[in-house]
Amino acid sequence: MIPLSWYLIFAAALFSIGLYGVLARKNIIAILMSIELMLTAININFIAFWRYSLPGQMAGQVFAVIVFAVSASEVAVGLALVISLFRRVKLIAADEINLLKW
Amino acid sequence: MADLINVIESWLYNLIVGWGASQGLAQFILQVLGSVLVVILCFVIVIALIWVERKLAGRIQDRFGPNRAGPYGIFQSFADIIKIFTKEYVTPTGADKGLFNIAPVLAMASVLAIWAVFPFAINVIGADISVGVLYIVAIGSFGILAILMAGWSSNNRFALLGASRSVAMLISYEIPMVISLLIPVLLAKSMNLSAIIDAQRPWWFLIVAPIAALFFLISSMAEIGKAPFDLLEAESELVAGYHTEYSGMKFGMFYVAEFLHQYTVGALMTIFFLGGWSGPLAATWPILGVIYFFTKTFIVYLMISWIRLSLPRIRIDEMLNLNWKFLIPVSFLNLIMVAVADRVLMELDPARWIYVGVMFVLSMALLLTSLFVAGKTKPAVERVEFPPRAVAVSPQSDRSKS
Amino acid sequence: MSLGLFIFFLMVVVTVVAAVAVVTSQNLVNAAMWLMVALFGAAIAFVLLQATYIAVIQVLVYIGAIAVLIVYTIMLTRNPDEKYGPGVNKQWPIAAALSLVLFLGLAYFYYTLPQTDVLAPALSGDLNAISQLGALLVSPNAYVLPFELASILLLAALIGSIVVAWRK
Amino acid sequence: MAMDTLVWLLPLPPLLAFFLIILFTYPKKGLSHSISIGAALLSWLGSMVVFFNAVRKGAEGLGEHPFGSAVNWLPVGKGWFQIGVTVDPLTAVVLFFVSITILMITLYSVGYHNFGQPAGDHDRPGLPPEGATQDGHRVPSIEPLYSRFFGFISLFAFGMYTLVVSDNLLTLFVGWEIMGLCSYLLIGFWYGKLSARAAMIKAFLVTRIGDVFMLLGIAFLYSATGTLNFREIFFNEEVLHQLTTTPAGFLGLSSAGLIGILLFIGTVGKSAQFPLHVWLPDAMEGPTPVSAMIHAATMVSAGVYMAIRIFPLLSAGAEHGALTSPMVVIAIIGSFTALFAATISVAQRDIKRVLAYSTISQLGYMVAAVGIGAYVAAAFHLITHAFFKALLFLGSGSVIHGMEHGVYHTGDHLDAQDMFNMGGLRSKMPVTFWTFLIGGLALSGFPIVTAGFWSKDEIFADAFAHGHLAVFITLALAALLTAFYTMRQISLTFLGGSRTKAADHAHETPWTMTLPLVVLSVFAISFGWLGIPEHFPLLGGIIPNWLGDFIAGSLPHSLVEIEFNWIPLATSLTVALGGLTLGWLIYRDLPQGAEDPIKKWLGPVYTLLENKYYFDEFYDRVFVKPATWLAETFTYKWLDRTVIDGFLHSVARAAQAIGSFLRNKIDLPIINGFGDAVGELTAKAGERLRFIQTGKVQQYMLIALVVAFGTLFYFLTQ
Repeated sequence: MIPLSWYLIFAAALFSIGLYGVLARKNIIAILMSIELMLTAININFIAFWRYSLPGQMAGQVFAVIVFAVSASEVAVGLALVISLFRRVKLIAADEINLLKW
Repeated sequence: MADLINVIESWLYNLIVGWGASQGLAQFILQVLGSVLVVILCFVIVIALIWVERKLAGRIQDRFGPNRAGPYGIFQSFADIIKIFTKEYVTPTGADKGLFNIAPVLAMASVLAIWAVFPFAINVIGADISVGVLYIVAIGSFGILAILMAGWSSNNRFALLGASRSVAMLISYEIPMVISLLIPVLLAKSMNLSAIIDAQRPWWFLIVAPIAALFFLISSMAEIGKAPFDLLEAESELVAGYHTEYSGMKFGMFYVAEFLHQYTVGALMTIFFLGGWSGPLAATWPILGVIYFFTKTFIVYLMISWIRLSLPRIRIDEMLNLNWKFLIPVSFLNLIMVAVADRVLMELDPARWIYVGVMFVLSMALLLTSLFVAGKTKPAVERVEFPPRAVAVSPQSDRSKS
Repeated sequence: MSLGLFIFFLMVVVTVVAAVAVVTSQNLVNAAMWLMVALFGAAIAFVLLQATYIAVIQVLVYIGAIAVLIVYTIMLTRNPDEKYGPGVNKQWPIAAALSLVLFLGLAYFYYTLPQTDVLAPALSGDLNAISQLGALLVSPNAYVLPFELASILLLAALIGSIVVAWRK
Repeated sequence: MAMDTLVWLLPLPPLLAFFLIILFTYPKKGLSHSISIGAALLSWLGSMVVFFNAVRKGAEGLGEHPFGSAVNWLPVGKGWFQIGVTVDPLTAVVLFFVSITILMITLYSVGYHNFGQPAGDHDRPGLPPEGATQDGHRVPSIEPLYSRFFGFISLFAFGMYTLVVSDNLLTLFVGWEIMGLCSYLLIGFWYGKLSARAAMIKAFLVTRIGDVFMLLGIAFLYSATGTLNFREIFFNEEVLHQLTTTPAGFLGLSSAGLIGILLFIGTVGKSAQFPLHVWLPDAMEGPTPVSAMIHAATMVSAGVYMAIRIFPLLSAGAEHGALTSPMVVIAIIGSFTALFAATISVAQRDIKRVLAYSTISQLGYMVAAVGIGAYVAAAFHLITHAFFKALLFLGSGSVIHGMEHGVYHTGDHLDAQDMFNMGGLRSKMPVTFWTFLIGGLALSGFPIVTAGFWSKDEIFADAFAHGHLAVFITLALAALLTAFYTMRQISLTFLGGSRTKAADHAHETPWTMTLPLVVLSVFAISFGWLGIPEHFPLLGGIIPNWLGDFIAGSLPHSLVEIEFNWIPLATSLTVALGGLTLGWLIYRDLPQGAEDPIKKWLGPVYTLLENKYYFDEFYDRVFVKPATWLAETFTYKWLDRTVIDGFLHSVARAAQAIGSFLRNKIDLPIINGFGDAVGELTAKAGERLRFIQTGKVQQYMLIALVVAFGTLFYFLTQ
């Protein structure tokens, strides 16, 4: 059947792609989406380790649930920030916002 | 003869294995077969429903309704189908093709997928998963997605407006719906649908938790976007809502999805509050269970259509106020109350009927109190009353004026 | 090649492709849609891992709430005269290289690590995941504290987002 | 068992009452006194339950296994220091009278502070109420600090209960100090009066002297034995033996002796024995219930109680008849105090001061009894005295109250406490009169009937039987004087015709004040009957000498039974009756504005007595003045101002010089220059490095990650 490492590698791939998005995308919303990808990769790791190491104990799933909460709140606040930012400066490109720059 | 469906299933299974297929493959085939059967069943139901709906609407609105095609116009739906199939597909310029084409499918699927977990009778269940309730809610959220896709992808601001409106409405009405769904889960101590149905014998949750049932009905009517909540297709304001640009079978899919969704809501009502397939002799004769299930569903369906055919559309702000200022708080209160009462009563462990009675009385008390309070509080937006305008002015009055 | 393996590979391919599309597609709404596909793939992965509850929650939270919110925000923050220019900034090659390095390193690491080359142990039949999870989440000698913290975090996020997005 | 926990609970209600009153119900006067009385009532009920259970258990059983339990309190070295409660027979009887006295006095205070009267016209907190005008004529006004008083009383009750039930010297000392504090607060309850302020400070300091020595004694005892628990020390032969054998290296005393004397000095302070007696008369500045409670019934008897408690220690190593050195000291001081205070109180005019000095002398009796080893007699007299002295004080308070009524009515300003302003109050305030008479007779040991007779008689008998003639004679003289001044007081106050108009208009006080009088008077008579010795002619054995056996049960070894003897009985009869008749003859009917008749007979001695042997002046010269001189002139003027300040000023000037040098020569040129250089350098560096701050989060993150991966790679490839 499927060994643990496959899931881990799959998660790593998702994580790296998300990382690339976070580092390279201009649009703040895109960055947020990439962050979602990374969080999901982390969840996959949690669940995979739960399933393969200690299926008797729910620790992995518990952590996954907490991660859900975190990502949900992160998205909520992030999007709210994006909206208010858009109201002020009418652009949501991460590197073009230079109100506080020299 | 008692357990018709399972008998057939086991027969088919043995047949396929006999043809030399591996057991897993046989299972797979049977599952595919079962799902296909369910889908077909749904379509058939919808075809019937459309006719019923139109007849009903006609009667309620003091018309005849379809009466040309066939006796009592029962072939009307087939005519419609033929028409829809033969229409031209129009894809607006500047539309996002992929999404535009995926959206109706998704809308359709999001409704059909719910049927996968329905227990039609005892041990006649598509997928008896342990998190059925959550599954239903999750799949339901695909519908929202489909609407959003449709509205955005068809490059049309009416569609977009309708979509954003409907998403706002659906997201906000999902909260009371889910909270009300939590109550059967809480009472049955399980998210498994068949467990929930077992927990409703002999007392339906409609009696144990009437508020939950009522709110679930209201919020799911909002979910299916029927009147009085049909703002996402308010013809007078935005042409036809999110599916303005759709034509042909794509539109048909949305249409069918809507009908089916209404029927699905009926089924959900049945499962969660009306005891599902349970009824006299249903345990021993599953076929009876199936009949009970569909009958109850159909009754609820009729009720919903009755409501939506009698009530006018309400303004969006009023609708959101109703949700955020009444349904959500009260449903939370109800959840807390039911949880506490259930725990306490479990401690006391009285006779079942006492339990049910106490629950019912408590819910009624809560409902009346909240209605009273809501009646006391004055609305946030002051509504302006226009004086009645004289449509026609009689000449006498004119003369007297001049 | 068994069914599970097939589904796994299908899921992996779909998910990775979708993820790549998320970070590369110029059109934000498409990106969001792809994001949903990717997240759905992750849900499938959870199902394969027999974490049904987590899978359903994944669908519910990400696709039902987060993705819809994102699309909604995209619609709200779309200014008409915006051209879909290059969606990436100047440092994207370095970023790509970095991510690739990370992925290769991790993959090599996992691949060579012997502990990760294990198969899933059989689940005990009486494992009632949801009730066990619920009990753990609220039992004082387990995870009640992080659970409550998460709830407080959610509340704070709710209020905070309302305050931030409030139209003065 | 239930008793043990109940004993723990005894002190709690008053404490709760204290906090409730001070924190919450302060503005509500009625509620406050209800809480206080309720607490007193609760404790009283508890004490009664304990007492009667103790009685049921019987002396021996209780002596062997007293009620109570102990808990670990603080860790000392290896073991724990335990604090706990215990109720042996002595405690039981003391509880009996303490609880009832406290209850009575709390109840009495309600009336004394004019509850229910209107607020004064211009009363100020901290001053006695001066009366209000109600529809025309003046009536007494309610105490401004009413609630405060009840709060303090409750706190005091807590201290007393703690002291009584505690099973070790430390908690006893704690209760002791709490009571000291309350006494301080309550003496100065009317802190507006200069005299009250002086009195409170005086009382506090004087008792403090005793307490310091007592603390020394406790410390010594602890270091010697490693425990402070009564039973562990006193019921433990080898500990006592070891204490008596090891010399203390001080005046050739044994440790037991030294400890005993040190602890006894605490008693001297608390029970106002001879050198430290000066505070008690001044303590009469406080409200009368306070005088009754603290300075007659409970607190001062705490000292004696402690002395009785540590009796095994005091008497340790005493052969038959012979007294140990501490006992000698105690006997001398006690008997001397008895006589000395009695003489003073003969010449007092203030009704309360008379009682104050008589208290001192009665306490002297008890102390002397302890000193001559009359354990039971001391306890017996302690109890009876508590009853009749509380009764007398409350009676005097009632009298003063009535007089104040009169003063308000007539409006002329005269001292409502001066006995020479009274007279003929018998008809005005009958209840007060009769109860006061009973108390007075009991105090002067009126034969057969009163309790005082029996207790005193027992002391005499003991003193005589053990052949301490000196003590015997002194006490007899004191008894004579006691009877005399008691009768003098009664006659001056109640008999004859009224000497002032105020006395005419005095009238009876409310029931809250008279009820305690009645109750106490009942005890003042009847309690003595519990202690009639067996061999007493006629009466002996009618009522078995229950009290004696019971109290004796709290000693490890039984006391020697003394056989009856006519001489002490005769003496006590003569002195009592003689004194009474003498007083009655002299003061029977004193005309208005008359001088004290004995003044011209005694002449200068009278002045000496009236001024209390000039003790206050003496202390003032010897201690206070030198102390002030030391502080004012020597320390402040010479040492502080001249020597130390001078030195400091010179140091300061030197420091100033050095400082200015440093600033001008080193700080400004070198250090500041360096600092500025650093600043400018930083600014320039900032100018150069500014461009790194692109403000692009993603860039920062990228760089951070690159570095992180680099390090990771480095360490992985190591």
